[in-house]
Amino acid sequence: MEKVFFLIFAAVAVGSALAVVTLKNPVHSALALIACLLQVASVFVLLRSPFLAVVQVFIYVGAVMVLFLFVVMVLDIRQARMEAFPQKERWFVYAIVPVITVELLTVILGKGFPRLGPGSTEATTVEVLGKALFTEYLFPFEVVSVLLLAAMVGAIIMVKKRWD
Amino acid sequence: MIFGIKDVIAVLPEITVAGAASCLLLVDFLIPRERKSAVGVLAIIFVIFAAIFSIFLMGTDVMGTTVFAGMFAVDGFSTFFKYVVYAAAVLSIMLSFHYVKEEGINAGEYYILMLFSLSGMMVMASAKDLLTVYVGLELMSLPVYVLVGFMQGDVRSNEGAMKYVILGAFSSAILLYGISLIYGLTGSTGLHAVAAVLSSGSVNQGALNVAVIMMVAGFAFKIAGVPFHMWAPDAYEGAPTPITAFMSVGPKAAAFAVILRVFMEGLGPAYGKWQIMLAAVAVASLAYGNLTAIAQRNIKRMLAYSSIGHAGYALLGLVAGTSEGVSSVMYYMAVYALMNLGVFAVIIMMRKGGQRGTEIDEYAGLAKSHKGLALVMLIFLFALAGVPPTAGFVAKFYVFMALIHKGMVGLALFAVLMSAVAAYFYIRIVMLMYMREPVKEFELAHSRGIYYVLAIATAGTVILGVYPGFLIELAQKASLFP
Amino acid sequence: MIPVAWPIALGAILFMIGVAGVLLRKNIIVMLMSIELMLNSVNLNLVAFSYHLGDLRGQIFAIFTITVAAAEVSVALGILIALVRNRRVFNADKMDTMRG
Amino acid sequence: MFETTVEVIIICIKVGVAGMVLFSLPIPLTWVERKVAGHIQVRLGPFRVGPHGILQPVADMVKMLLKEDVIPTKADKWLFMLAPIMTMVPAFAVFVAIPVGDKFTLPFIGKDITLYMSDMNVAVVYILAVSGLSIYGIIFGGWASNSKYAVMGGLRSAAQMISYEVAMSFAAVGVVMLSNSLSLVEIVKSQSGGLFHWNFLYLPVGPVWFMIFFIAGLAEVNRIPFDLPEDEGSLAAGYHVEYSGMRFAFFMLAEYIAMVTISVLAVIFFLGGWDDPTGVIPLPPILWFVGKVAAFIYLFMWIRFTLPRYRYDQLMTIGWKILIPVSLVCVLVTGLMRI
Repeated sequence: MEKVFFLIFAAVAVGSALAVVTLKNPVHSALALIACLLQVASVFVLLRSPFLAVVQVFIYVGAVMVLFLFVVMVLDIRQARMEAFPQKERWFVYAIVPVITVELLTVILGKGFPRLGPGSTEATTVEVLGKALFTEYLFPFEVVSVLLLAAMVGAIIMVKKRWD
Repeated sequence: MIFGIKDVIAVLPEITVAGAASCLLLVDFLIPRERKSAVGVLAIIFVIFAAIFSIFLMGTDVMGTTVFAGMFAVDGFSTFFKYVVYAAAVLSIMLSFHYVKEEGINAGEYYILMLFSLSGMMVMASAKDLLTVYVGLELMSLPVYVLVGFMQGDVRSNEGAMKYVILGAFSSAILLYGISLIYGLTGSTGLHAVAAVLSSGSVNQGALNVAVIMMVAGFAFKIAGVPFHMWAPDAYEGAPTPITAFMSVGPKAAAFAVILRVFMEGLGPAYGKWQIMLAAVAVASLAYGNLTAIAQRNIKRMLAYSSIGHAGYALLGLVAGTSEGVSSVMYYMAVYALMNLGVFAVIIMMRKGGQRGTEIDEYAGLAKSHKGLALVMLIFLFALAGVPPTAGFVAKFYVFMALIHKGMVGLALFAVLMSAVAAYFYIRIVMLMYMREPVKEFELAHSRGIYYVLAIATAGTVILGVYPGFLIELAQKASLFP
Repeated sequence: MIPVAWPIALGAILFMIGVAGVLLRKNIIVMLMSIELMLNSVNLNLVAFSYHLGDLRGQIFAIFTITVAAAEVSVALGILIALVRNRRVFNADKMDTMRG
Repeated sequence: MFETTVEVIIICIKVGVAGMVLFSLPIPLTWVERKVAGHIQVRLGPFRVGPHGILQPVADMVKMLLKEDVIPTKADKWLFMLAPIMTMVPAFAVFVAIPVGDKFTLPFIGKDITLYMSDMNVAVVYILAVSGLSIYGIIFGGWASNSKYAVMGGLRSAAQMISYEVAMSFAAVGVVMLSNSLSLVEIVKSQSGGLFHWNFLYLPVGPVWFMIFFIAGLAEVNRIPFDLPEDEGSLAAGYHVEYSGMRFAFFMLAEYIAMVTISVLAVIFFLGGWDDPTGVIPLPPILWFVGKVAAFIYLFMWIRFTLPRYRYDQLMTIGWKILIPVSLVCVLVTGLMRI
C-alpha cells in the first residue's frame, strides 16, 4: 500500500518538477514547484518524518514560495516572462543531463548502501527531535540563528531605498 | 548531554564577533549618517577582542579538544586560520573608511555584515562536522552576497551580486548533495566518524565517487577553482573594492580551512579519489586563471583571474596530501592575504573623485609623481608574481617543495611554468608605472586606514619573505598532523 | 516499507531536473526555483537515509537545510529587486555590463 | 480484517459528517451575520424571504447557482478556475486535525468513538502550515484575473497574511509552551478542570497570548478591521473582484470556514476546548465546545460591524512593531515561568 502511494507521489513530483523548468511563465513554474514540494512532504510522511513534512509545508510552501510569488507580482514580470525555450545554444545540456541522471542512478544504486537497515515503522516524534536540536545540535542551531539575523539585515538593506 | 562553561569558553571568540555584530545593529541607530565610520572602529575593536580571546584560549585546557558534541574543534589549525580571517576583516574595514564615503555607501550595516561574515568564517575554521561546515559556509556567504551588491545604484554591483548569489546557492546545493550521500554511506556527518567508516573499506565505491565529485565541485565554487569560477570576475569587478579585497582573502582562507579539514580528516581514507580531481581543478585553475588574466584591462578583473590562479597554487599543497602540504597551504593563505590586501589598498587609494582607479591604463606613469606608492605597489606585484625575496616567493616555493617531496615533479614543473606566465601580467603593470609618462595628474585618497594597511602589508610581505621561518614553524605546529 | 533505493532515485531525478533548470533557463526567478528543487532533493536524501539508518542526524540536517534555504532565497530575491530597480532585466544572459 | 473495515467506515463517516457540516455552515452564518449587522447598526436586515428572512440564504444560494460564470478574456484561464478551489481545499484540510471532543461510547455496542479524525503529534504545526496554504488561492486568483484591483488585493493579502502568520505562530508557540504538547487533544486535556486551568487565565502571559492570537487571527481571515485586501473604498472588492457565481461562492465559503477555524483554534488553545468552566453543569462536552465557538463567531461579527478599517501602513505597524516584539517578550516570560 505504501509503495503504491510512494509511486503516485513520486510520479507527480517528477512531473511537476519537469513543469517547473519547462513552463514559460514563472507564476506557473511557482505553482508547479508548490505541487512538487507538497508531494515531497507527503513522501516525508511515508518515511515516518511527520515533523519534517509539516516544516516543509510551513516554511517552503507557506513562506518561501509566497515570497517568490510576491516578488514576481511586485516586479510585474508579465512582460519579461516569455523567453525562447528550448534554447538552441545550450543544446548540449539536453544531451548531458539525461546521461548523467542515468549514470547517477546506476552508480548510486548499483551496489546499494550496505549500512542501511529496513527502517522502523515508528514515526519520529517531535520530542526526540526537539531534544536533539537543543543538546547535541545546539551549536549549529545557534549559528543558524545568527545566520537568520544576518540574512534579515541583508535582505532589508538590499531592498530598502537607502537614500536618494 | 548538558553543556558546561567549557563549551561556552571555547566559542568565546565567535560569541564576541557575532554578539558585537548584533549589538552594533542597535548602536548604529544612535550614530548620525556622516559618522558611520564609528561603527567600523567599534567593529575593529571587537575583532581585536576576539583575537585576544583566541590567544587566551591557546593557554587553556580547551585547546586541542572538541566541544558541543564534537561539532566544534579548538586547535592550532583553527586558531591559525582565525588569525588570517581576523587580519582580513580588520584590514578590509580599515580600507573601507575612505572608500564608502567616496561611493556614498557609508551605512553601519556595511561593517556589521562584515562581522557576520567573519563569524561564519570562524565557525568554518573550527568546523568538525559537515553540518557545522554547511551552516558556517552559509553564514559566511550570505553577508558577502549582500556586500557585493551594496552599491545600490550601481548596475555592475547588482549584477555581480546576482550572479554570485545564484551560483553560490547552486554550489551549496551540489555540496549538500555530496554531503547527503556521505551521510548515507557512513551513517554520520562527524568528520572522525566518516573517516573511521571509510577506512574500514565497506562502502559503495561508486556512490562514494559521486559524493566526492559533488563535494569537490561544491568547494571549488567557493574558492573559485576552474571550471567553477564563473562568478568570480563579475563579483570581484562589481563589488565595492574593499569588499573585493575582503572576499578575495577572507572567504578564500576560510574555504581552504574547511577543505583541508574535510578532505584530510574526513575523507582522508579516500585520498586516491579526491587527489586526482583536486589536481585537475588545480591545473585548470592555474592555466585558465593566469592565461586569461593577461587579456584583462580592468585591474579588479585581472586580480580576480589572478586569485583563481592562486587558488590553483594553494590547492596543489592539498593535492600533495602530506603534513608539509597542509602547512604550505596555511602559509600560502596567510601570505596571500597580506599581499592581496596590499594591492587592493593601492587600488583604493587611486579611487578619488572622477578617478576610478580600476583600469590598468590609469596606472601609467604613477612612479613619476608618487615614487613611494609605486614602490609599494611593485613590492606587492612582485610578491603576487612570486619574485624573491618577497613572501610570495617563499609561499610558492614551499608548495612546490611539498609536491616534489611527494614525487609529483610534473605538477610542480607545470606550476613553475604558470608562475612565469603570471609574472608577465603582474610585471606589465610595473612597467606601466615606471616606463610610461602619466596621462594626467594623479589624485590620491589620503586616509589613515589605508596607510596603516599599506604599512602592515608591506612589512608583512617583506619580512615574511626574508625571515619566513617563524610563520612556517607556526603553520607546521598548527598543521592538522603535527 | 519503502525500499531505500526509491526515495534516493527520486531525489537523484529531482536533483538533475534542478541542475538542468539552472543551466537551461535564463529567467532568474526560475533559476532560483530550480535551486530550491535541488535542495529539496537533498532533503529527500537526508530523510530517507535517516529513516533507514534509524538515526536522527539526517532529519536535523534537513531542518537546517530548509531554514538556511529560506534565508538564502530572501537574500537572493532582495538582490533581484535591487537589480530590477536599476535595470529591468530578468534574464541571466542580459546581465552583460561586465565582460572579459 | 473486520476491525480495519470498521475503522475505515468510521473514518469515512467522520469525514462525511465534517464535510457536510462545513459545507452547510455558511448558510446559517450568512443569515446570522446580516441579522447581527441589522441589530447592531439599528436596521432591519433581511426580512422578506420567510419569517425574519430566515430563508434568505436559500435565495442567495439560488442566485449564486443561476448567475453567469464570467471568466475575463485576458485572464489566465486555468489558474482562474483553479484559484477558488485552492482556497477551499486547505480550509477543509485543516479540520482533519481538529478535535471537537474527546470521545464518546456508542450505546449498545460499547465501542469508543473519538471525536477527531486524527490526533497528530504535530497538529499545531500542521494547522498553521495548512491554513497558511489558503493564501495561494487569493494570490493566484488575484493574479489570474489580470486586473489591477485584483492584483493589488492579492498582493496586500499576501503581505498581510505572511506578516500576521509570524505573530500567530508565536501565539501557537506560547500555547505549546503552556501545554507542553503539539497535539490539540493534549492541549485541551492540559486545561481541563475548570476556568482557572485554562490557558487564557495563565497569568500574566495567558491573556497577552490570547490577544495576540485573536488580533493575528482577525488579520489572517481578512476580517474587519483588517480586511484591507477587499477594501471596497480603494480596491473595489479586492482579489475576487472578477469572480462571480459559484466561484465567488467558493471564496466566500473558504472565508467563513477560515473564520470558524480561527474560532475553533482560539477555543482549543485558550478556552479549554470542551472543558466545562464551572465543573458542575452537566452539559455534554460537545455542547460546551459548540457554544464557545458560537460565542467567538458572534464576537467576530460584532467587531466587524462596530470598528472602522485600519489604513494599510497602520496594519503593518501593528503586525511588525507591536505584535511581534510583544510576542518575543512573551516567549521569554513564558519560558522563565515554565522552567
